[in-house]
Amino acid sequence: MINFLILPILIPLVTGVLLIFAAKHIMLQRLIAGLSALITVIVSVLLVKKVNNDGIQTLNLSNWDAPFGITLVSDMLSALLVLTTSIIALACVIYSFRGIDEDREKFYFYAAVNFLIVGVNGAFTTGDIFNLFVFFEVMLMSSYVLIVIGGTKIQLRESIKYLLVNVISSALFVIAVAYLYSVVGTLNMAHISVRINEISELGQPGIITVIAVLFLIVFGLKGAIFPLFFWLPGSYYAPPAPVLALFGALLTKVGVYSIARTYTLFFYQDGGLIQQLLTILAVISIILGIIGAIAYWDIKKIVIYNIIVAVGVILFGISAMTQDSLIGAIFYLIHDMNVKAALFLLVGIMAAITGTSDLRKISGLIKRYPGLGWTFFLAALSLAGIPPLSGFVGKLLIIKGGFESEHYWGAGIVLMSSLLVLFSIMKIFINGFWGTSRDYEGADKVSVKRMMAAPVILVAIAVFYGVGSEFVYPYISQAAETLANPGIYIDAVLKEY
Amino acid sequence: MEILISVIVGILFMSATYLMLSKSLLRIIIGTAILSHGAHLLILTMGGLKRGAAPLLGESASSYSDPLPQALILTAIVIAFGVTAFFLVLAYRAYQELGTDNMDKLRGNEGND
Amino acid sequence: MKTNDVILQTATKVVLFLIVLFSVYIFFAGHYTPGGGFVGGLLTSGAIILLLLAFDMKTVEKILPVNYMYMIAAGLLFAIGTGAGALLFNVPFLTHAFTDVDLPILGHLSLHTAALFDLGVFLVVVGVTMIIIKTIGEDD
Amino acid sequence: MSLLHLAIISPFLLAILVPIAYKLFRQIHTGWFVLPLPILLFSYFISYLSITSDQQSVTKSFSWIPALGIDFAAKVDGLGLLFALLISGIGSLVVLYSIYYLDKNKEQLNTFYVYLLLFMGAMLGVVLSDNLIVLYTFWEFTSFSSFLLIGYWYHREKSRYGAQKSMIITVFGGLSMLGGIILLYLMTGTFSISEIIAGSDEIFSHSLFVPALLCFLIGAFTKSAQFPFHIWLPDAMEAPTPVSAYLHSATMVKAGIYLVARMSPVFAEHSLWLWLIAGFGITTLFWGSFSAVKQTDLKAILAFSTVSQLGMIMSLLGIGAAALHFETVDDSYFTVATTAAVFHLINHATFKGSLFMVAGIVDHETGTRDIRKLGGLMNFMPITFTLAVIGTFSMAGLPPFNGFLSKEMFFTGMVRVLEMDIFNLDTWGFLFPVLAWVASVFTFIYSMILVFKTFTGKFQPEQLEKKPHEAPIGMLISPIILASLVIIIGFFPNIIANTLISPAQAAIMPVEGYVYDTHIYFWHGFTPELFMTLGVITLGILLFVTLPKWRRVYDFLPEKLALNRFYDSGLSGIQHVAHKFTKWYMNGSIRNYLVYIFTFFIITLLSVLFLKGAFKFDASNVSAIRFSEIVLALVIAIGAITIMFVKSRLTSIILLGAVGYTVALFFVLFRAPDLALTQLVIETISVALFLLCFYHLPQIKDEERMPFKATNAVISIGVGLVITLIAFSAHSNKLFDSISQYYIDNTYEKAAGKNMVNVILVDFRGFDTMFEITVLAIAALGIFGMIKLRLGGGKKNENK
Repeated sequence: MINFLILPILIPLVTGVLLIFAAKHIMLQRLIAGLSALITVIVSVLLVKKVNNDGIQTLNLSNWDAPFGITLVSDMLSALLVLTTSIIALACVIYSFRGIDEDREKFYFYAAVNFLIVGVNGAFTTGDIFNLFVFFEVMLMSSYVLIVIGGTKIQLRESIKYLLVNVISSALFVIAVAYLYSVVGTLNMAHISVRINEISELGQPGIITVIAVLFLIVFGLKGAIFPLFFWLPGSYYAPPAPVLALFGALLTKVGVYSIARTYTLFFYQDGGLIQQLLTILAVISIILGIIGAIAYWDIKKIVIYNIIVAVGVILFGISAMTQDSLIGAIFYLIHDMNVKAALFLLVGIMAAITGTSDLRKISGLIKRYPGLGWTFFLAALSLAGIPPLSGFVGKLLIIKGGFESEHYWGAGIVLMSSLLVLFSIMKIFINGFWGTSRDYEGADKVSVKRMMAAPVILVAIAVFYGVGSEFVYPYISQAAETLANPGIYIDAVLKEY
Repeated sequence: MEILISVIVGILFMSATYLMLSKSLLRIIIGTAILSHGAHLLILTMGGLKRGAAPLLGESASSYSDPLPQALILTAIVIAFGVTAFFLVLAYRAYQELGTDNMDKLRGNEGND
Repeated sequence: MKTNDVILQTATKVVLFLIVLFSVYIFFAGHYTPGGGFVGGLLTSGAIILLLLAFDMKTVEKILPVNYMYMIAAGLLFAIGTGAGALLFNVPFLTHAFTDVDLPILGHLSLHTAALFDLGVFLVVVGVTMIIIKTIGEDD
Repeated sequence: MSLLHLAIISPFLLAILVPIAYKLFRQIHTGWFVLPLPILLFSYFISYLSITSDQQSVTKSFSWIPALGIDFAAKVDGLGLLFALLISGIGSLVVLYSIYYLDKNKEQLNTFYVYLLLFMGAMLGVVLSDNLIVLYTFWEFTSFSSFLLIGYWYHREKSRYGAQKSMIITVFGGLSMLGGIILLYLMTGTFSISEIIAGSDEIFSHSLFVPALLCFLIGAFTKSAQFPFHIWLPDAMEAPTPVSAYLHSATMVKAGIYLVARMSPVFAEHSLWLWLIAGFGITTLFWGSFSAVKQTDLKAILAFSTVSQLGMIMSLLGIGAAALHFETVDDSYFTVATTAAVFHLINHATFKGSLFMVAGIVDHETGTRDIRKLGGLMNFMPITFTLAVIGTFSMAGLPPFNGFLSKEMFFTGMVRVLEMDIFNLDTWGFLFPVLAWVASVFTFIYSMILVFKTFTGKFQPEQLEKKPHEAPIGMLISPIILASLVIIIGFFPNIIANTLISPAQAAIMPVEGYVYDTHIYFWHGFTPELFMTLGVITLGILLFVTLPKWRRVYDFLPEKLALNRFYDSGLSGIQHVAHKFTKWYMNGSIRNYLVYIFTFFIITLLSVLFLKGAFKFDASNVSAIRFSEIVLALVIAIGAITIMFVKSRLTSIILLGAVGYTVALFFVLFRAPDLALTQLVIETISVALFLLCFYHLPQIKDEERMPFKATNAVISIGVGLVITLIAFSAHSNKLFDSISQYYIDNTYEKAAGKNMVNVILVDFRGFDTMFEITVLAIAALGIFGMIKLRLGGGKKNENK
């Protein structure tokens, strides 16, 4: 079936529409949302297998040959990210059955989640730069809905900021596409690469570099790199836990993915300037992220700032541009999506039990909730990249790549960032789970066991992902190979070109 | 012509930026609207202006103006409309709930200490 | 926004009729001349808004008992369905088909699945515009 | 997967079963389920002695992540086996001891034994891995299992503090070691220790060699609590005493020693290696023993004693490494230091293990560990007293105990430093024997304090929580076994000389074809070492007796060790500064954020534009301007500029509409009828929406101060300028024809339409359109939800 790769976009899309019809029936909504998320996961697994067996999958929509129509491209990177997204979506949907209030469920919560997944999967899959913009908008509009739904004061206030920043970044995206179109006259990403390659024999023209930087700003705003990340901590603080998990795990990563894609496909012949810029920004992001992470006594904030650290680490891997560092970056990207989702859900449970996210008001949780405590402990170690859990191999390869490309300082900072990440996250464990146990009002109403299902699945994946790196490695290295050799991607898209 | 429009686009962006930096929510939203106007004009300019007839077949023209940017703009306009509408309602609700439209008073410091 | 201006109401009905007619024309002409689902949809909703201005919300709801949220969903389903039809024939998603037919009375007609797709667009645009106007209107 | 692998992971497997056993058999102390494992492991490892005694090794490999060169290669050689025996042997004794020490009704035994088993498995993994990544994995495991053990009584503030501290410092070292591992990999292309050692000659002059060396040393020093990283160890005493006995006599802290020994063949050729190790070791030795004297808590004395003893072993390894540096392994001149290191490692495990257990017994039976409250316990606990005497005398280096023998050899090693001529050691080398001697005096003193302040002197029952009595026999078995070892080794050191020590030495300093033969003599004649020992004893006794008189020396030092204070204030300071800093720039003001973002936008784009010479202005390719267009341009420009200064909301909205309609007119002029139509309708609806939503909003107030306005103006002009300049350049750089010709050619033929724009929208790029209406639909959902759902409880603000 040639349309197979569109299914991870199409299934959530149809589900989202159906959920509009089912808005008033919560149980029906849960059933549809859960089932469809499960099916999407299965389909994504099959897609990864298909890409593994048959090579890069492409689909020329409306049957117009590339580069004239819109082409969807599932290479291994995209397929893996789609799979990860689908898994996280499933986890968040399951969590939401207990973790979100019924009022929100009635007001199209699940529909918005599904549309968000449409946008994210679409952004990972599309091979057309303007279509990427459209999927960004799908994703963003859904995120606007998710961040504001419920209409509490903090949500409304932070939504304004979130919206404003993203409206600006969207406008910049449009003009970046406009500039690019002016110079190369095409929108298909493989075709853009071919054309830039044609004119870059004597070095990449300056205007391409300028456009590259503009794209970096656009995607950097989404991916929350320094100095474009200011909006993130506040905005992510506002929505409820499952939404936060989706945002923290997926949204910034779409920005990171886009940087990885465009910088390896179009802008790789620049002779170092952009790479250097990227490296510097990545390292500063790590540092500022860490400073933020250790600064706060709020469990949500701590994890939120860790998003910025992770983005920096991944980008550092991408900017080092060695084979190892690219493999490491992809390893780490997928790891981080998974483990961030788990952490946000766990932090959500903590907040649900205690009614606060202020760490100074929480203590001794492990006595009553040992399962929660140990799941958190494992997730925390994963986040810090402690072997054999999931973060390790990625970090190892990124650092190795960093040393190889002689970015000693940067690689050293990535290395030592683990320590402070660990410190920041273990602060939650030491103070929140250890210590004298307290009684919390309303803690009995929280069905912790049922809420635990989703994070436990994610943490189990993290463990497998780390211990079973050998199984994962061939896929990841295949994904990195496409990044390292744009020719593979181009040949797959423009077969007869 | 392209040069003139480029300058106009620059002015639109300037105005939009200025408005978005102000404190009043209304001005900010107006700024975003102007921003999208600027972006749309820019796409058209980048496609090249006036190189032939309108992209409608049957007018027996020898050349047509570039239809692709026009299609992109149409998509962008509609999306911008959706976003602007959303933003407006958000502002309206925020004003209802928070009692101010001054961004300076909408800083917030949850979990910030 | 209640008003009893008979002249306005009568005029509205006439204008409404014209606008709807025009928007339907625009919608169908889209493939050949300027227009299409967007503009058609926007014009139609413009007409309904005009109706709203002339009469009150309740009257309009009586004339057009539509759940606009469902309308949006239906529009989306239309658009997706047009595309997904291709899945049955194992051709790329959204592949359109068209054929020319000569019908006894209507004469030469071009049947185009793109028109169905555009109908989806039309429905969504009307639905969305109406939802926005209505929810804000009701909140006042 | 071999039996050896199974042995290494067996503690982990058992750890899974422990909670089950705990649940099922609450009446039986969980320790009994655990005890058989270390005993079994010990006997299993004993069987390897026959191989290692011949100074051979066995390697069993098991693929883990072969793609990255990470194999779980388990290697048993003299060094690894020595440690494995210590881990399983002392492990058995500790488990036995803990069964009597920890009350099954009061303690969370399931977690305790899970942690302990995790730790045991991790340690076995560290010492038996031949792959550096696997070693690192287990290394971090030891850090975290000891973190959990130290924090076992997690409701205590001090336990949490100690756990966090040990975690931070040891993980820091672990990460540093990881850096070293990666550097080594870059030089050699392998993670296998054996292969790295085999190829170590070639990397000696590599520029990454020294950084790798330093990274490894930081790893080893933090783990082995070397100065100045030793500060975590005393706080780690918050763990239950069996844990301390285990972690700080034979295992955790010795991992650093192990690492240094293991990596010696790689790095020892470089003089920096031996100099740093010996230097830090001797400093630690001195500082630890000096600090131990002023402690009043039994376990604190033991903690500092451990620090000091580790320093001693470390410094010996450093000096022993000189044999590799000078390639004089075969003449035993410097290798005696290595022999002493290995020997003392074993001895330390025996006497320190028993002393920790003794301290535990005292604590358990009297309720305190404060030597100011203790005294005269000899009569109540004679067996414990005897054990304490054996342990402390051995530690003080008194004959006939094993500590005496290794201390003598230690002095020998130190004296021989004088012969080295690297790093000015010919001049400053005398410091080594001097410091060693002084430190030994302090060691003697605190050893005496330990035993005599506790067991002799005045008995103060009113200070004690419990009425003291001899410990139950179960609790005494383990220390008795250890103390017996102290004596046996003291009398018959050569039992272990060629079974344990030589094989370990062969692993630390492998030389092709050379077989080590160690023989330990009780009597060396009247050597300088002997006189040093006599001096230690004489001065030691003198100082011990006069202790109250000179104790004030310590008052001149700050109450809390400066280093500790540095750690505490550093940690809180970092957090404080981080908080201040983050709060400063993350101040919630969206305007500030936008200023940062736009500034970055302007600066980077402008600089890249000019750095790369990308700016281009080419007016040849442009279309002509008509008068009507100039008018429209003026309208739009004036509209856009005026709107910046308008205060009335209505005027603003009208001006916005004017701009929008003018854009629509532009679309007409530029042959874009579809766009014009859409823009017109949308602009109308938008303006209506603006009016509808902002009917209630207040007038725009002009409350912005002048500097603000100036910044805003500069930034806005900058943004506009950048956009325009890039537009010029992009337009002047049209390098390819657009793909649009395809649409013009094929719209009718293949898509059966005439309006190209519409055909693109519904057909060529119909996919875009599909999701664009999806965006609209989502917006509608959101708007609907925003208006209808109000969880914030806010009511409509009617009066404003």
